[in-house]
Amino acid sequence: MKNPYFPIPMRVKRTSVETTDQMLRTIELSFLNEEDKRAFHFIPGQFCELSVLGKGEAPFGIASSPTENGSLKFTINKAGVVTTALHHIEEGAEVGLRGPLGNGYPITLFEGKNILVIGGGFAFTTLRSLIAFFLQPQNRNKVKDITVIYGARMPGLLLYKEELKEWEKRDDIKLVVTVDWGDKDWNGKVGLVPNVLEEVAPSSENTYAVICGPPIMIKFTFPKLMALQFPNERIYTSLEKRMKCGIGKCGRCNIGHLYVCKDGPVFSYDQLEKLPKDY
Amino acid sequence: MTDQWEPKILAFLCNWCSYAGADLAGTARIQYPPNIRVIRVPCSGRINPLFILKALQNGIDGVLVSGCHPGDCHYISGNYIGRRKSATLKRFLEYLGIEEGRVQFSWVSAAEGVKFSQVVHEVVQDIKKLGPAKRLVKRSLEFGVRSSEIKNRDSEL
Amino acid sequence: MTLKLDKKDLKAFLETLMEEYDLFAPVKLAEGVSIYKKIDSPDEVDLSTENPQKPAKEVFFPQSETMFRYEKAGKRYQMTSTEGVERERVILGARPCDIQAFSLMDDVFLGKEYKDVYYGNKRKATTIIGLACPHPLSTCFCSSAGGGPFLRKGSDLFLIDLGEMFIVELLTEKGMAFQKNKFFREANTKEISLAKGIEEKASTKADASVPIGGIDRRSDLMMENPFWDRMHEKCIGCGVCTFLCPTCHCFDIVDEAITDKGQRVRNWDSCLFPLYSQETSGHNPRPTGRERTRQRLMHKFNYFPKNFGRVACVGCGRCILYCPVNFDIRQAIKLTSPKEIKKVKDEVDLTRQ
Amino acid sequence: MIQEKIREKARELLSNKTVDLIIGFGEGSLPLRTTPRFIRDPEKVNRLIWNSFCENNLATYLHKFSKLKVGIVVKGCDARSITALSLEKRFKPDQLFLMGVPCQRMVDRRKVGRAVKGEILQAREENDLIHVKGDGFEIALEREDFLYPSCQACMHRNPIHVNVTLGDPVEESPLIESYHEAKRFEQMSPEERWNFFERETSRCIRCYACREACPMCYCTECFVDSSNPKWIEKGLSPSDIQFYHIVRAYHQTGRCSGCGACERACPMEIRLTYLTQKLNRDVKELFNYETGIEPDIPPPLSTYEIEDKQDFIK
Repeated sequence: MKNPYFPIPMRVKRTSVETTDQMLRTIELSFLNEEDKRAFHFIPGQFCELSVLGKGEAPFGIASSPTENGSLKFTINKAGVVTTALHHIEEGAEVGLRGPLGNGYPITLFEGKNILVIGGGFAFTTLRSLIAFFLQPQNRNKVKDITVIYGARMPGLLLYKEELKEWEKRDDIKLVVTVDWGDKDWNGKVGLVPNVLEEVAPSSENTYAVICGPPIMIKFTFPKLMALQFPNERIYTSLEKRMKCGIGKCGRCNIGHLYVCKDGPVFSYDQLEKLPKDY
Repeated sequence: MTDQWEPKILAFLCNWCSYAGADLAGTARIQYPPNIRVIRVPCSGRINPLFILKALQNGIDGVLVSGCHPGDCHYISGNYIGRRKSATLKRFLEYLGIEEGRVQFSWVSAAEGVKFSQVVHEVVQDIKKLGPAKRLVKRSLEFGVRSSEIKNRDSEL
Repeated sequence: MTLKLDKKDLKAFLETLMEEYDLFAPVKLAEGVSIYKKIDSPDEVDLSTENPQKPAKEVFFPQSETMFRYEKAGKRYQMTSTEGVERERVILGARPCDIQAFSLMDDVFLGKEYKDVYYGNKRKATTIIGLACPHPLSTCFCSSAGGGPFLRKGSDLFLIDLGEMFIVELLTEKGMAFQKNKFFREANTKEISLAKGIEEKASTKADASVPIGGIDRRSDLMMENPFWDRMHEKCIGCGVCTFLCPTCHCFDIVDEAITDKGQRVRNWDSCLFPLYSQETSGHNPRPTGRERTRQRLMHKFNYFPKNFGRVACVGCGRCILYCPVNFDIRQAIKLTSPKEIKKVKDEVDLTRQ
Repeated sequence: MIQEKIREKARELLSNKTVDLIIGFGEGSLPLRTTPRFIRDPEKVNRLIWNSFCENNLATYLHKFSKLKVGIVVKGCDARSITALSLEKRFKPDQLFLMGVPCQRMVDRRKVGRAVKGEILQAREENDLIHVKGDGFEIALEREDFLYPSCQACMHRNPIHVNVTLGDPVEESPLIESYHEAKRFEQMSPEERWNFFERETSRCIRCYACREACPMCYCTECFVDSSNPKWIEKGLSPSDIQFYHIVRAYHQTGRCSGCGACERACPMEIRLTYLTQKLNRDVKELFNYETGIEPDIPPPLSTYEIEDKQDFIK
């Protein structure tokens, strides 16, 4: 029997601060064992449990795309004990990893369809994985139009700024970046995500929407999607809950009879409608 | 074994009096045993009983809390408040069975380098008599091993 | 196969057992308080006590269990898993309710996708010697929960106390391995019929009237019911019912470390503790006792049946006996009848401000 | 009869909207037990009862209903807890209506259970007798032989600082010496005391029933739950368990009314009141303070006297 609680060793290859408030840091991990690397297959939307031994373990969505071979990226918000330790970790240090866990985005369902990606704040991590996956040349024709609406409170709080610039230059993706409050150097859009969505008004025809962000954004964006006539079963979101084991045993992340770690974290609104509002 | 054993003692010294007193002992070259490790705190009233318990749990052999003399507190009444906590905590720990003398208290002013040295001498002597701390001490990492398999939890210590 | 074991031979039997196995059995810790514990000397074993406070699940799923140890060596960590079980084990004297609970725990820990090795290894290495329950208490409702005081399912061997001796039934292959045990002798028909009589009497005593059947469907519509506004009121949010429940299996994983050495440990956790679902951001999806009580009961009677086809309650009655405020799970179950729910709802509506 | 008076008062308070909620005792589901009852409807006050099994300290529920105006049935000890909580500014003025009941001392259900062979299926209280009935036995026990030790030593059975007293005052006549347990333990050697503490706490399952049953344990984050700093681990290491019990008790210094709710709540029957009793005794001796008696004197550890004893300080 394989021990699902036993982490594999990873090396911290690179770490970089993402945002001006220093609260978000991306760490890039490489496999220390070749066999672990070969056995590791994931799809966008899945997550891993990262261990800093002595501090504990916490779940993080994988921010890199499966197409970016060789290493994994995680963007970490400094909040508690483990995340603080991950913020202070040095390049070259060893961390533990368990995963990939969870279901991930329904990539096969998206094939042949348009996708609309709506992200807010630091919830953009697994969305970045999804976008990067489909922007990969061999995957690009799997889906039709890719529309991305990404918002943050301030320009400094946007993730993956360099990458956003590159995406902006491409013509096979429509990227709308918005901030709640601009600054003197900001010449992009200013406005809340739900309003920008209304403005952009992508067609819901043959389109799947993937939305990820703070609860307040989701709350106000959802009615706009309804207005654009997205049916519930074509809206997907990724949920967060306190997790420990990541494999549906320890109990705490359930919503009704489903476990966010094992049956999620990605759920369609259709599914969520039928579940208790226990999140 | 006991010949070589030297107690480790943690001293919480208030910034304004006892720490300065210890400093004075140092600059005046008044000798005292090297068994104490000092943690400087703003005031003896700042001592949370959790600090003392945590030190004992981590295997410290004795704790000394030292602050300003009554009436000298930099914060007017911090040492008075601390005194009440100390009195009740000391009695309570002894009642539980922690040996008398493991946790000690003193007033040492910034001018009392000699007294500081004396206090440390006395505390070290007392604790040497008591021997290494056993009660409440957490054994390094063999703890909590499959609770149901621990043969006799009492004999752990 | 029906054998017997004289009680005067019990000690010697246990001694031989302990040569081959790690033995776990009820041990009295204080007047009226006992737990299942690893036995060092046969004298510790106390089969005369009531069902121990702490259920036998602890043999497979200890309250606090090291998962692996680690030590820092240069830049790398040396990690050693503690999943292995060194010796075969025997649980002696587990009651049918606790044994029934093992099969529910199997559903969770040995499920399809992920297998919990810590639980699984111990489970596999264990022979279960069940003990019949001749005097079910008034709080016992195993017969309502698909079990019974003499339920043999799950036991490898099964003991029935006849006073001077135990009737020993060998039920499985693991049990048959004891066939040639020198302390077991053939039971005569008189003894067998005596045991039968005790069984019949006991079976009538365990409460079979608690309406558990169909509760998963009944409770389907209860999520947002004001029922919970009332249900949680008296619950003080301690962990007694969940820790002493033979089917509750939630746990927390933490690291314990001193400088460069440490271990990852899992400890029992309870859905009734606020911290259980509290997220780092401060957001708690189950912010009050209302949601937490609901989680406890719905997990047992709705979510678990949805996932595994049966309720996660074996009717041992521990949560009723030991609750500091007399929260009675039987009453909660009875209140799930549509008529009762309506009554509660009306009452809540009437007094809601 | 007290029970009638409680119901009457509860009906009145709910009818004239003095309170939104009445917290009292109701019929338990087991013999020798009652259960906390929450009444909002004046028509339902008949669910309230009063007998010698009303062992819970209902004050612990006040934190749960902090937004409501609450009428609460209190014994002497419960009332003292509430006074202590008021000193800590837990309630708004006039938020509470205390229905004090002079206490006849509560009966230790476990002790009764152990006095008979077999399970008690029915119990009934009549004057000074408790009639218990089970499979094959039926006997009457003297109530006075089965009281909780904390009740035997109680000096404040008449609730004070209450809005109304229901029933006649009782004579404050402890059956045993105050602080009897603390005094007994003080006579032992440190080894004996430590061994006792170690043995008792070794049974702890860390369910925190002692904490939750206590009205004074209302910290938003208990030190046990703090992850940063992490004071103790949550496993079963004896040292961690001892640490927990020391701090849980010590945090009650000058705040404990000695009601014994912690000990009653413990499913593993760990002796806990001998700890708080010592703290109460010390607070009385050192600072001449008793919890919940004076509504205006601050708790002893939040204040000081210049003349406080300091012979223990070098």
